[in-house]
Amino acid sequence: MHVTVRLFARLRDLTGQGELVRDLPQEATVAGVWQGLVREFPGLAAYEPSLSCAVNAEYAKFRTPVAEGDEVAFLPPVSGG
Amino acid sequence: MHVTVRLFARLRDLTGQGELVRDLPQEATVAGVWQGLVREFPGLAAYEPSLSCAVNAEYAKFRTPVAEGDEVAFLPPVSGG
Amino acid sequence: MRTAITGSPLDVADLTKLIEAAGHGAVVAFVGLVRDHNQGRHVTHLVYEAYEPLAVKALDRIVSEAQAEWPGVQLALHHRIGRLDVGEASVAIAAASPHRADAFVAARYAIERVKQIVPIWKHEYFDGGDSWIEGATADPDNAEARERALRVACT
Amino acid sequence: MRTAITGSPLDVADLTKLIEAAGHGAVVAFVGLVRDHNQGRHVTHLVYEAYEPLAVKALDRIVSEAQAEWPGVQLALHHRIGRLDVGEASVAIAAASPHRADAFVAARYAIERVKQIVPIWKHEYFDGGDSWIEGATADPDNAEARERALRVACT
Repeated sequence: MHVTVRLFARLRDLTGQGELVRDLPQEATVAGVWQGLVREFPGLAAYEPSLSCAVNAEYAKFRTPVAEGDEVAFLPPVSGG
Repeated sequence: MHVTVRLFARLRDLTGQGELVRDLPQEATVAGVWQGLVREFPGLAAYEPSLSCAVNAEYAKFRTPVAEGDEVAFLPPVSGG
Repeated sequence: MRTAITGSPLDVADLTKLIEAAGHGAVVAFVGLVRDHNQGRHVTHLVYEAYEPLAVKALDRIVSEAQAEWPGVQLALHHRIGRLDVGEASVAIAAASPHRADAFVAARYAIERVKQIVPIWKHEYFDGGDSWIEGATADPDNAEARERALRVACT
Repeated sequence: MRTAITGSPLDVADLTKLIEAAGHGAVVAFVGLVRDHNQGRHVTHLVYEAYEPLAVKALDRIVSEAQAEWPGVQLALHHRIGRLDVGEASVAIAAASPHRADAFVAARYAIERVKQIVPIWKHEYFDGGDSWIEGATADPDNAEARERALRVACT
């Protein structure tokens, strides 16, 4: 199945891409999406302890399941205000 | 000597006057001005415990001396804001 | 002028312009509005009266106190007098500072001090009557009152 | 709209109009401004980026949290994105309530929560370079962070 991955701020700079589509096995979770990205872009690994994630623009957990067509976002620590 | 007395809010309503001139003995204090007023307008007496006063538009004490031409103001509890 | 007693409508944006600086990261503004009810009564309007020269000095004193307490803070403080209808602004305060904590506490401190030491009186007109509102005995030297204002401002 | 992520300049007076009501006695507004220096660096400008759909939901969540905590409070909350020069407003918050205490705490709570849970990132451009600012790991369910925001708001 395919999911759209969204990356922001320094995660986007590190990968050079803010949006990419990735193929995943059935019954994947957010964690699986992340692990695939880290294999492609090892520089992302350092962000894992401070990361947030979202599925279809709702905050999610690494264990949250993903489905065909979902938008999965990875968010470095926020700095609004 | 003469002083100008200023009265505000309910003190003005009670006396019917916001500004009056009174003749006082030399070496008078704010307390003397007030006592004279209370003789004229006994309804003011109840305000004594909660009163503030000013001489020439500076906060003062009852013991503050007054001089010829001074403006002596009596202020009921304030309610700005 | 950063402090004023005025018969004209208050505009907090104007106050804010008076205190802006490039080093400021935060502005906190407080506006007090005339409510349509008070103590169970339906309020139609208010009339504020001031001892103007002393009231301006008291506002200046509040600005000085705040700037002594929080040195980076800039403060502007206007109070309206005369007739005010429901929804109109009676007092407007703007506090600017490099960091937000100081702007919040200074604005809160300022409104507490306005209610303690500024010679202004509120005459309330409600359905069926009118009444002078009497709050605090004004005494700028009352250290206990000042401590209370600091405590409420959460310093 | 009471909550918004926008590329346009913020106007706190517009926000205030969204929440006014005749029963309100107090409005507290907070505006965050771009400072000309940060961590000893001379800042030239900032660029804010947001995950917009989630950021709007996070702003809505902050409004809901505040209204649950202080039932009389009305809140409006806008954050700007894109390029901001020194002195421009990045975030504007307006809180209105019958009494001033609630408006102050709700406004302060709201800005603390913005910094905790809204997916917005600040890219700082300074003399000699640029850098992403990274603050809090966003987790709206983190009860400890929420307690901290309440504590800072002085409830």
